[in-house]
Amino acid sequence: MAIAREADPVGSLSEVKDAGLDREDLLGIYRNLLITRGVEERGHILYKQGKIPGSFYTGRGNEAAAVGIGTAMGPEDVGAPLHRDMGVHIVRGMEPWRVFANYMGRADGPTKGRDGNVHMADIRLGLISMVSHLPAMLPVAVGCALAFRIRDERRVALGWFGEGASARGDTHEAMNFAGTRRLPVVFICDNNQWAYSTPTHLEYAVEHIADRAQAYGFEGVVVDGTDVLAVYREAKRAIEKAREGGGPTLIECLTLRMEGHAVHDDAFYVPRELFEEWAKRDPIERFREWLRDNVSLTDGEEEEIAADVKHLLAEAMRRAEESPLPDTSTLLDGVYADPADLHAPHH
Amino acid sequence: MAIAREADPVGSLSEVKDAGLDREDLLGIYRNLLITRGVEERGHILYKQGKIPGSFYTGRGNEAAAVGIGTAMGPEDVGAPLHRDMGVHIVRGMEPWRVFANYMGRADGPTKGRDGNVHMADIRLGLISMVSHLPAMLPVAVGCALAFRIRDERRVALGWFGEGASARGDTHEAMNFAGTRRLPVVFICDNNQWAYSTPTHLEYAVEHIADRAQAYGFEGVVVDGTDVLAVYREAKRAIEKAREGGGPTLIECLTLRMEGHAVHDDAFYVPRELFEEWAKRDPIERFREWLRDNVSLTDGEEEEIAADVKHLLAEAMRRAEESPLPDTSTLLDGVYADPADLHAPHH
Amino acid sequence: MAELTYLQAISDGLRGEMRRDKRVFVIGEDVGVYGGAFKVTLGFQEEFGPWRVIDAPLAEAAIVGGCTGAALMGMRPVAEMQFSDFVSCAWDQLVTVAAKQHYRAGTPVPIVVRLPSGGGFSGGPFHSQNPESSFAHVPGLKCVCPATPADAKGLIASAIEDPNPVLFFEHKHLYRRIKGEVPDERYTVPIGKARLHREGDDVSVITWGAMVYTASEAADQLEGEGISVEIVDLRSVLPWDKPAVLESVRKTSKALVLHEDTHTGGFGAEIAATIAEEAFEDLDAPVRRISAPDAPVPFSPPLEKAFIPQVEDVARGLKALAEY
Amino acid sequence: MAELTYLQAISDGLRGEMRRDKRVFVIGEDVGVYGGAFKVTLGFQEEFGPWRVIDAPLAEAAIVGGCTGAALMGMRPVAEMQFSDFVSCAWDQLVTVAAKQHYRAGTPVPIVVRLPSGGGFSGGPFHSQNPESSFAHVPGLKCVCPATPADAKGLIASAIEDPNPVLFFEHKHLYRRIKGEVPDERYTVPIGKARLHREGDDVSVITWGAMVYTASEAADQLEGEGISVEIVDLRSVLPWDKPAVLESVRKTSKALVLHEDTHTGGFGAEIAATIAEEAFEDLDAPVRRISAPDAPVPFSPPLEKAFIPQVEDVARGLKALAEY
Ligand SMILES: Cc1ncc(C[n+]2csc(CCOP(=O)(O)OP(=O)(O)O)c2C)c(N)n1
Ligand SMILES: Cc1ncc(C[n+]2csc(CCOP(=O)(O)OP(=O)(O)O)c2C)c(N)n1
Ligand SMILES: [Mg+2]
Ligand SMILES: [Mg+2]
Repeated sequence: MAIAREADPVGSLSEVKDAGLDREDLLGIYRNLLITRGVEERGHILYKQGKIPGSFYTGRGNEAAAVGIGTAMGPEDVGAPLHRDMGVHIVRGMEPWRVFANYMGRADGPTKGRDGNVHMADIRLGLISMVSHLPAMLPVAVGCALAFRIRDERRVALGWFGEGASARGDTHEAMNFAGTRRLPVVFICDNNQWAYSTPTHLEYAVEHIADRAQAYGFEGVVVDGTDVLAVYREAKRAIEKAREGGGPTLIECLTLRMEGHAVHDDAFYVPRELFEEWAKRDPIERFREWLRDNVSLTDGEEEEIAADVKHLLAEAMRRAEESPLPDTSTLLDGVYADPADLHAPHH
Repeated sequence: MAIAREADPVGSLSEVKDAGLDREDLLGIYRNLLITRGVEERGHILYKQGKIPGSFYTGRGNEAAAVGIGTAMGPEDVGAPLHRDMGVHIVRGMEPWRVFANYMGRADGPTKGRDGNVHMADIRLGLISMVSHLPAMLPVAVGCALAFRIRDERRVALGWFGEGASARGDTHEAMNFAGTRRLPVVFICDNNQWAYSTPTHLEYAVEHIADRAQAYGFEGVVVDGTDVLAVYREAKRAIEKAREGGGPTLIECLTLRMEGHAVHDDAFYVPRELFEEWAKRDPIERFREWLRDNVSLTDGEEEEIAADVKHLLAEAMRRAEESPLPDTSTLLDGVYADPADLHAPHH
Repeated sequence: MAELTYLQAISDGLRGEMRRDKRVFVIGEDVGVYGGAFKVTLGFQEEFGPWRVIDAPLAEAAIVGGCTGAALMGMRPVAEMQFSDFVSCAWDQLVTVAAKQHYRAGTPVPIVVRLPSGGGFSGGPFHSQNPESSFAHVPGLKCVCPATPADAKGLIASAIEDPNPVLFFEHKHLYRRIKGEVPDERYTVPIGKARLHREGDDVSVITWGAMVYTASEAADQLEGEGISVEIVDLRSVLPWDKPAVLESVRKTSKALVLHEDTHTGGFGAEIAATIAEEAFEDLDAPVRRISAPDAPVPFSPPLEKAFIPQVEDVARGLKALAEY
Repeated sequence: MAELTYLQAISDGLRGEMRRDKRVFVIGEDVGVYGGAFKVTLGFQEEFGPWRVIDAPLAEAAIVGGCTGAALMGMRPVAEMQFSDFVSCAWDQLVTVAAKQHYRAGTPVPIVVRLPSGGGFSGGPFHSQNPESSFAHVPGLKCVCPATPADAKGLIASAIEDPNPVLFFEHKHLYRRIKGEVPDERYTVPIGKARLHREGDDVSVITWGAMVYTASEAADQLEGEGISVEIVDLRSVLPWDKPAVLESVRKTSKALVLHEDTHTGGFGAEIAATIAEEAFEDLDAPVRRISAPDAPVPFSPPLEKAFIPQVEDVARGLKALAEY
């Protein structure tokens, strides 16, 4: 028995306008989708070139979910996105060259080479760096919301988790605490149907993860994660509800992880037909068509955006490769914070 | 919105017979209720006499829930009861003198003085000793069920938790894992409305804890924990369902913790009227009346059982006090198990 | 100056910080209406309201993770574990998130976790532990273990001020047993600086927490026998005051490291290994360790007494060292 | 005898135990269809079916707690953590339940938790740790850290046979890099007995896991300079083979304790403190420790290299000791 509300797709332009987006915003979203995918595609190339040490993860298939939610966040809101959520960093203003620098372990990446992959964020952009341990950032996101509630600020915190990580205790403790205190937090489940090689029925036995929201006293919503506008609309609703004191919402974005868990994984355990089926619903292609049908995106505009993104990313790769590897003299810097660090630029 | 089924009270004798209890069984239940309360009342006296070191907890108000469930367990079933569940130990055959010996830290208690209170159990009776950390025994109970499932045995595991402990991650991980694998386990929530001084609305934001069962793909039931026969019937149903491969059930037994969290706590934070109201529903008195009304319990029988229990407990206290304190030469025995310990008498 | 119990000193110190700095709030199980299992926050909720004295659900990971998030948003959270033993349920949040966040992301996590710890009153295996050794191995954390009321008050202020996650171990056995003069005004005691509890010439004892008093009694006994014992109260184990320890040992040339936690891999090993390495040429005897044996903390009084280091054990150890 | 990689040896050993004893089952994230993140259980599910090779939910407490329950019911569970780092999420189940159950209740908990650990390939702060020191402080647990394929196979059998909770640390950097002769038949290697990896006269190195090879290379270098190094591979840190260590140190009179984990409160401290105490009169130099500095494990290659002890670091340390 499903309990969560299943969100409708976004249809007309007028609906979008109601949600607060004008044509320029829509093109901005499109651009961010392209940057998001572009960053990860180029990361993949860098990886194959041996320029990225360690492992490498992408969020292919999840770009619309990430960008849609990032776009719905207010400037003062904060969030802790995960390894499939590059789009959130991009929307919030993380410059792609810094992402590449982080991938490559360079001194100018946000972690200065201390951590890799998307285990990074810039707090000045309102984002908190994820740890690997899933979903340890959910209680942290709830704690941000608690701070807002204590100070009576009209800010909202967002916490992400995968459907696999939904099985862990931190998910429960975070949602339960947020529910009892009706804290201004929105939980986003990136449900991409696989947790590494593990299918959903071995991670949970309910129809939708979002059905669990009722167990915590708030609303759950299931949304098609390839529909950037539907994701945006639902996130906006949930965020504004939280801002107004309406408490948490759990939004489940349904997608398919379009690649292996990480580059080394060929995802042999995912039926090929599933990939083919979801490839037809590619979130970027889908939105491009929507833009053509609904706001008359022109060939010229399309090309211009594509060229612009291409240039941005080429520049970014160049700049990142110019960044040096960290000097070993920095090895022990910042294991402990100094009092002065408390006054570092912050969100 | 409540989702769990709310169980009806047990009415007539015929209903009870359907559930598999004859008159003798019913008197046995009554006797076990008296022993359960008697053990804890006498424990309280021993504590006041300074004979019990440390702290001291009782399950006053929860006797029917504990005895009802213990009675529904099959001989080969196992469980991990908690600090309010003395009745389960009693039903399964733990001799009261051993409980007193454990309270007093004597050498002949089940833990040989290593642990106190009800942090004890006898594995030969199918019970697993609880740890303090709540509800760390739930994953363990699920693991017992997993063993039964792997070996295709028709046995069921039971795991207890309080409504306060429902907020912890272990509750979630245990139920979720059990749900995905439809393991033969029954979860029992002793909902006594307070977690130390914390009221339910600060522990969870759903109407009933049992409502959460649906989030794990199984059934939840709320039952009046002062109605020993209703508890028994629901537990029996759930246990037999699990035995037949029907997967887990979550049973929530509603009671009121009729004393402080532990002896040092006067429970000033619980409204007096609540105590008065629930005192009227005292589980033992309630069952005594039921027995008089439905199976013609006579004054003579009542007196005989009471006298018998009184004698049993007096003997038990005497025997426990005869047990020596542990010899310090045993301090380090059994930190590690020897291979031979694997062959110790087991359930 | 007033004479306060160790517990009152913590309570006063914490209340003072909350009055002084609106960013400070406390959160934990039963800290509000009930005032905490040990009543350290008694009356706090009346004074500061339910959003600065927060009765949390029974969920240690949510409590500690919640503090981390609030700290990242500029608050100064102080969490209470009901007993230090239960911090095991928040191990991951402390070790994985709080401890490593500043190194990785440059974002300080100024949280304090208060941990009523230690045995001596038949608390049994789950209400008597001293988990500081486990955390003292985790870079990024600080671990504070005051022994006196004055240090307790000054260190709670320092812990709250500190830009890092600080675990504040308060020994339950000292709560109401130990009294001492405590300045009325606000002050801080630096984290990482030891206190010379007693001056002496023949043997140094390095210890912290309740064992400071055990060592003191043993030293009193030995004084009669003409053995002069110096006691260094570390006050914090991460960081620990290596210079002060080495200075004392170089003076006495003999060292006993004493702690209530179990032996193998206890933090005493770190101190003993360091002394043995860095004061090698100054030692006239091997560095001895006295600690609890490798077992859970037993409940029954005779077992617990045999488990926790006693005055006689320490006196015997000191004597053997003095005679070495 | 066949030449196997370290990984194959673990895999073969585990498969052999499963064939031999129906009570043995494996559980973990992606251990079934995928064969485990490192493919240790590749092909196991085909052979033993989905109820003896269990793909668990992403829930370490449920995995470890589940193993405890199954063990209490007579099974012999072997859990896999996907990376040893994630065992932090099962800390409470191991330390609170599994470790203390036999002492308190007399019920053995024969579980094995496999922990792919260690760094050296830019795994970053959460895929490179060596958590054995944290667990080696917990009475009731055993911690095994094989360095060779033959030991890996023999110790996995011993771990499964053992009536106690055993943490089996497998160093990822050895998985495919290290090969060695492994007997075809079943055998066990006793837990708690060290292995003399190399005989020598001038300095003893006490180490385990991947550092055995680092020490070996350093010893090779020093051989040319006329310094003879003895290497003791502990093979398990809880219990650890104190007699073997003391014997070696009494022979060489100089000791270097080496581990990949961070310094302060690392298990090297226990070993160094013990040597310094019990072999005091035999030492001709202070016991040195070489270990990672107190920081999270950094991701970027130059930082990681500076972090993990390298052959040159060890060679330098040995030389200084030899010349002391
Ligand atoms: C606590 C913990 N255990 C194990 C892992 C290893 N791990 C990394 S990603 C992953 C699968 C995560 O699945 P899901 O939550 O669905 O997120 P997805 O990767 O599919 O986006 C696992 C098991 C981890 N990161 N954290
Ligand atoms: C993990 C953990 N944290 C804190 C405690 C301390 N503690 C003991 S009982 C209790 C309240 C438990 O409430 P509930 O689960 O409702 O059980 P009840 O005692 O009411 O039966 C608390 C907080 C504990 N035992 N375990
Ligand atoms: Mg997934
Ligand atoms: Mg309760």
